[in-house]
Amino acid sequence: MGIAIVGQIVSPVFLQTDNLINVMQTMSEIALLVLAQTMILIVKKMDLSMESTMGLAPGVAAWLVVPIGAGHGLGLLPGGWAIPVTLAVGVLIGVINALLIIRFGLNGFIVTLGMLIVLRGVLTGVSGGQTFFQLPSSMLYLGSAVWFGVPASIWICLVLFAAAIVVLGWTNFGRSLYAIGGNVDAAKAAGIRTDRVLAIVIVTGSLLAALAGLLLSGRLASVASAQGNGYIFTVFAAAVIGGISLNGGKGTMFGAFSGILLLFMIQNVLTLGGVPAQWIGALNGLIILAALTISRITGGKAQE
Amino acid sequence: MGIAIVGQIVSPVFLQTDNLINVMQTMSEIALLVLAQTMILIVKKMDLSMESTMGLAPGVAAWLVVPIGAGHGLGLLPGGWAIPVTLAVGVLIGVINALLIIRFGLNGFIVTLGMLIVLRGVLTGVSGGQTFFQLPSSMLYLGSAVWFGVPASIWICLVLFAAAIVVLGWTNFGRSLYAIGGNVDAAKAAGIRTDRVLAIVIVTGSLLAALAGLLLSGRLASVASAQGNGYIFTVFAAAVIGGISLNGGKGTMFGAFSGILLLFMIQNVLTLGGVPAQWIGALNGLIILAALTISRITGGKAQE
Amino acid sequence: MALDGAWITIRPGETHALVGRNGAGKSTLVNVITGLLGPDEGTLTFDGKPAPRLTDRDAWRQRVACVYQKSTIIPTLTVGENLFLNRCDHGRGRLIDWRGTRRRAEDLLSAWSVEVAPGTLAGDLSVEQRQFVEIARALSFGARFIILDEPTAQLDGTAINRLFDRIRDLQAQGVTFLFISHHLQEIYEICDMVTVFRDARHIVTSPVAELSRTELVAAMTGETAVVLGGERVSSLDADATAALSVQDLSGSAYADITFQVGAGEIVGLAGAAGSGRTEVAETVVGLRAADSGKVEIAGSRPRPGSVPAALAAGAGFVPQDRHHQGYVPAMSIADNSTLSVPARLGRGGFISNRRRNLLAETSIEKLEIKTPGPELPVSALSGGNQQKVVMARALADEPRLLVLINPTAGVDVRSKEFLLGKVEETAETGTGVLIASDELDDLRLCDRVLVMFQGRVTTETRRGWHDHDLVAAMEGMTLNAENHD
Amino acid sequence: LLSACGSASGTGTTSADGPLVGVDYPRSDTDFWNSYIKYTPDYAKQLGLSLKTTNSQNEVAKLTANVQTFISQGVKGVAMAPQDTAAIAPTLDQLKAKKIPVVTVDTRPDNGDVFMVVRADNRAYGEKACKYLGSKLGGKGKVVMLQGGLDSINGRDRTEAFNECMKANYPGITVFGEATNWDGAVAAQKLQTDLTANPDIKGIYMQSSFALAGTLQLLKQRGLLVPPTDPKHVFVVSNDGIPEELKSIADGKIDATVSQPADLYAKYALYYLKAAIDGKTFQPGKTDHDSTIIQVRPGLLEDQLSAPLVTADGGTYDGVPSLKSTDTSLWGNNLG
Ligand SMILES: Nc1ncnc2c1ncn2[C@@H]1O[C@H](COP(=O)(O)OP(=O)(O)OP(=O)(O)O)[C@@H](O)[C@H]1O
Ligand SMILES: Nc1ncnc2c1ncn2[C@@H]1O[C@H](COP(=O)(O)OP(=O)(O)OP(=O)(O)O)[C@@H](O)[C@H]1O
Ligand SMILES: [Mg+2]
Ligand SMILES: [Mg+2]
Repeated sequence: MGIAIVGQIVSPVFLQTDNLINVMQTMSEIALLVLAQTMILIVKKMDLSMESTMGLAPGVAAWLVVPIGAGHGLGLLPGGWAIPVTLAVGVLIGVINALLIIRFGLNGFIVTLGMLIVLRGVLTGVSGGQTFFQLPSSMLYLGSAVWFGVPASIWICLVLFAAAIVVLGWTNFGRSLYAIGGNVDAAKAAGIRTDRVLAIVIVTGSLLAALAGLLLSGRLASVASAQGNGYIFTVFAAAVIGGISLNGGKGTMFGAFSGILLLFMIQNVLTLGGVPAQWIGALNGLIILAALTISRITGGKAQE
Repeated sequence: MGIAIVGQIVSPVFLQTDNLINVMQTMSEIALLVLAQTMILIVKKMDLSMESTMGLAPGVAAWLVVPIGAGHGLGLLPGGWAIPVTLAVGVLIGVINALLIIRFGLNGFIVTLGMLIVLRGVLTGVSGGQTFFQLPSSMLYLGSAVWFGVPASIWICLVLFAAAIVVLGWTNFGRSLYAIGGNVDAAKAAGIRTDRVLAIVIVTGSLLAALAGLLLSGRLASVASAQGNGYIFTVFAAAVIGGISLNGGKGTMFGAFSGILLLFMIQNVLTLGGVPAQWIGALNGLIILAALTISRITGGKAQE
Repeated sequence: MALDGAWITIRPGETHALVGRNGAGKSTLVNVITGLLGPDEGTLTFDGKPAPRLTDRDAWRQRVACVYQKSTIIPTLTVGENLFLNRCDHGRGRLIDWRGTRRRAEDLLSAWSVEVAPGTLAGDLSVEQRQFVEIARALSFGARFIILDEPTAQLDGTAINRLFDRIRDLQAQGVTFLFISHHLQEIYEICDMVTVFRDARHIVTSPVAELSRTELVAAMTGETAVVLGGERVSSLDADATAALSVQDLSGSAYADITFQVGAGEIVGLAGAAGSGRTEVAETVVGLRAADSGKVEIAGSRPRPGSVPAALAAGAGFVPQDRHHQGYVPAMSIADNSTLSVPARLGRGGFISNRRRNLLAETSIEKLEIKTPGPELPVSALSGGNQQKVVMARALADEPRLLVLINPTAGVDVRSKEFLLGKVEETAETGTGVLIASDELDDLRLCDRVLVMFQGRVTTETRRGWHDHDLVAAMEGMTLNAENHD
Repeated sequence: LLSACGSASGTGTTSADGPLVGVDYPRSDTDFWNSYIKYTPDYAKQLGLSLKTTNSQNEVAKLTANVQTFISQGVKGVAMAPQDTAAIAPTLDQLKAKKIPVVTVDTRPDNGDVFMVVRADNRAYGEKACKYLGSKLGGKGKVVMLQGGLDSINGRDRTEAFNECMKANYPGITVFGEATNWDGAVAAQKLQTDLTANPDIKGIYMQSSFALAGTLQLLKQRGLLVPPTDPKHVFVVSNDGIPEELKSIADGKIDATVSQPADLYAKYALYYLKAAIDGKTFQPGKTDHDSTIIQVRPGLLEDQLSAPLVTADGGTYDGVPSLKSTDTSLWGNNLG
């Protein structure tokens, strides 16, 4: 990849294992969002609320678990409950989204836009806008542990992507996502339980977002009330650069992973290259736009 | 409308002309974005970059016009150029979007997501992240003038909405927007110059966003480098609450206007009611979600 | 529900035709029989046993295979995967064995002599290939009862013959068919029994041989049929400017096309799928631009590749596929039928709703569109009526030249007769008509038929041709009445 | 809304042969921090330090990544301004393990050790604003406080201190607190609503200069932008001390501001880093630059730089001394 060469020219630090691990660790949480969003895009839905789920799920856990006095937690549950609560909140959000989208037939973009605002608001509400800290050690573990010399969050991210590649490419369930995204009526006629698959995908997506939130909270040892805000733009940019179609039925997990890796490497190179802070945003955006245009030109077909 | 009654109960101030004018004035800029987005949604496109256009267009004007020494302008042009430059930047952005979407056949969501990031970055770049003050009086006029006892921006907003209602409802051009959004191939076969109409709509949308930015800069007598950030969520929420379909071909300007008015009245009531700040976000979001669900139930058909 | 006390009995081994006008409930019945829809009332039995539960798709598919009217191909997946969707081979560890699946797909495709690689994206297939993939897939389940819902609507002559050969093979093996088509001659060709539906009710079931074509049409429409194809006196006005003059037109799908359509003349442009007839017609109305050559409509040369210019020059146009290019579903009949004539609705780009509705009401009356009023969205109409709206738009500006592509595709007999009758009426007013179609019924009323094969006009014939000669010409054989045995 | 990919950090290097230090800028979208960014390289040169800089765009996740980059680049000390004071602890632990000294600027980490905290007392900002408004209004009337974001510790300190001081010293004054998320448009909207509901509002406290222009514009629209001698005058106190505020004070448009020492932040962040690298230590007590070092908790010293109140006349208000807006010691009057 060209980026490696450019990176090496910009700074010899770029290709050091240390730096690459740094890039991977920084991107691991958002990569999980990309994974989740990719699944959801393949079935021709979208979930904008993910970025809020990523903040709210660990936020609620912290709120219930962090003892009174230390910040503004309620201290209602022992520390060991933090992870189950985080994941349960993720599932709950997914179930609400799935209900509104599948059962009530509401447009996914609209539902999850509404949810994005609500969930963000709820986190501000329970946290009073403040950051939760003194999290229980169970919440910190995954985000901060190091396994075989590499941060646990990198392992988790890689294992989940590998699993997703296998599931999407080599199982009936995975293929059914593509079928649903390509033509939902045809999928139904082929005996795929489309509603059930859609629900599983949406709920799993929220669950992954909650997990991503857990990792981030663990890494930062806190839950900020703005955790995750603005991530959704990056998630979509990565997915699209990775070749995922917004019209469903197309794209691979490997592509999605490459997309997010590319984005974070570019940011890393810009940082190492000492680009003035105020121009980094514009450069980053230009690179995204260029990547899109190039993938259009090489991809050939007009996107609709 | 129920909101009027609720508002009156919460605070007797709510229905005072003064307060209603306030609401209208604060919403006037974002209402122009809603107008523009509605047109674009009717032709089945979307423009996420609007929120950045709203900041960048007056930002570039201020950058070129504000004299050196007073802040960080370049002072290259006399003050009278500010408005033409603002509008020209808006048109330019629209032309770029239109080229990428129509000529190169790129997906509108993706293009404008990329542009959103680029334009935001460019504004941070030219402004160095700082706020432009000491704007020339021409830039201040529209946002701060009062005509017949009512702020000019309200008049502008109302006149533009009235014009849009007439154009969409009673002209051939307006009808062609619905035809294109409903079935672009059929529109083409019926002799509508679809590409031209699409380009006009996209460029006009950006122009309106630039105008909205001008009004906001005039009202606040400054251009913050974050001007417009996050507005796109509100714009979409308003359009959707107002009954605009994301699938094109459906919706009225009157509905769009009602949508944004409703959102701002709710915010006004929440402020007047002294709702604790940390819960305003959640409440606002819940109301949006409820409005969406209700419009779905009363609207009948499943949205896709 | 779209069915009302409907019933049908199909005996093992027979080929049963189901006919009825658009919206009669045929496809709905198919959905019920294949387990996609549950009946509100009534029962369904296979071999005397009650139907499986709706959720048990596999059980359904062992009993009945179906080619649905709407495509059930998934364009983003490969052909191979489409064939074995949700039933791929599993290899080790319950993972899909792609190589095995691919081999089976190859076998299946070659058995059907569909010449596509299993790795091709289904979205890249031609209409015919796609249709055959659907049929091959439906039959590959090994069910002894097969439903074909309008399988021939999108196929040309050769393809239909291949399909029928295959059906006859299976008939010989005792497979039962339920066959739906608007082409009545096909019913007589391969079916034993026929059932007629009208307004969601069962009307009659009878052996095909005992029901004449006229009786069949009468049963479908509930009224005595008008006989179509009676002698027509040509309304060609040789003195007036030709409605259309095409000279040396060459483009990507055709070359050296030269012909004229006189005022009041009806000219057919026949040809199999891929012969270039559709492309020529689309070039005439400006949907495409030719590489070279010229098109003159009623004496003026519109800018190539511009629909508005062609319309302004006096063209009216019914596009190939009404769902795709014909109408805007969410818009009203009034808007759809006046979409291409804004100038007649008011001045300065404004539209007067009164004038629009007046114009639309005239069309509704003239074309007998069944609707409560002009404000109804077109999506709420049945297929035949939707096609009439498209026709109304083509006629709205009193065109000098009417270009029709497959004007009666998927339209029931009655509407077909009606629409073609309107075409004749229009020609009598001095309008030149160009009909690009492979449907013999459409071509029968033409004064002349030009046959295209592989992008060139190979044959020209006057009225009075024999069906088989024209079909042969469309398949590339020269039409020569003298030498025919 | 900051887009995670739309923002990152930049590394600049100032060439010098002195020890290499890393400075992470918290954000580049406020005038105050932009001034800080401008001062930093100058003082690095003065102190003979080589400099690597990054920008974390107000996002703590980015800050931790930037610190990793610093470590890879082998810096000998790190200065940062974590806007989220809780989330930085793991990063501090890591730096401590690598024996890299840290100076935090503007904010004090909730836990974890740093060599020195360089900050002004945000509670004092709120108090000074309160005293000024209290004395000007004569202890009665209505005041709007345009707060920053709920999630900012500095904002919270200012809010709490202002509220407590009002309650304790001027019980006759009613305070309407409005959260604005540091957004000028939101601030204008809320202020407008409050002014409509309570036309007799006599004072405004803005917790940052972000709301300055919009507030003035609004007052002008309502005919309230009049000299202090006019009974309709609304007293406006701002915060930050950017040039625009000083100019507005001189023009009589606003009445006061609290000047945050952007220059001193840059100067002393680097000063303490150099000291740490040189092995110096500090004790609580008065310093040589008109400030006090206090011990917040064991292992955490804080140098509380002075942040003067700035007024048109430089008078003293309820015991709070002030500087004239034209005073050349103010950083806002010294910008290139
Ligand atoms: N999902 C549906 N809900 C309600 N009504 C429907 C639905 N689908 C079809 N219909 C109605 O059922 C009727 C029968 O439709 P169906 O598709 O079975 O007709 P058909 O006989 O197959 O017509 P064609 O010959 O055009 O295929 C139509 O008039 C239509 O209005
Ligand atoms: N989901 C649906 N809900 C309600 N009505 C439907 C639905 N789908 C189709 N219809 C109705 O079906 C009718 C047309 O659909 P249908 O597919 O049966 O047409 P058709 O006559 O079969 O046309 P074609 O010959 O082109 O297939 C219209 O009256 C339409 O309102
Ligand atoms: Mg049908
Ligand atoms: Mg049918």
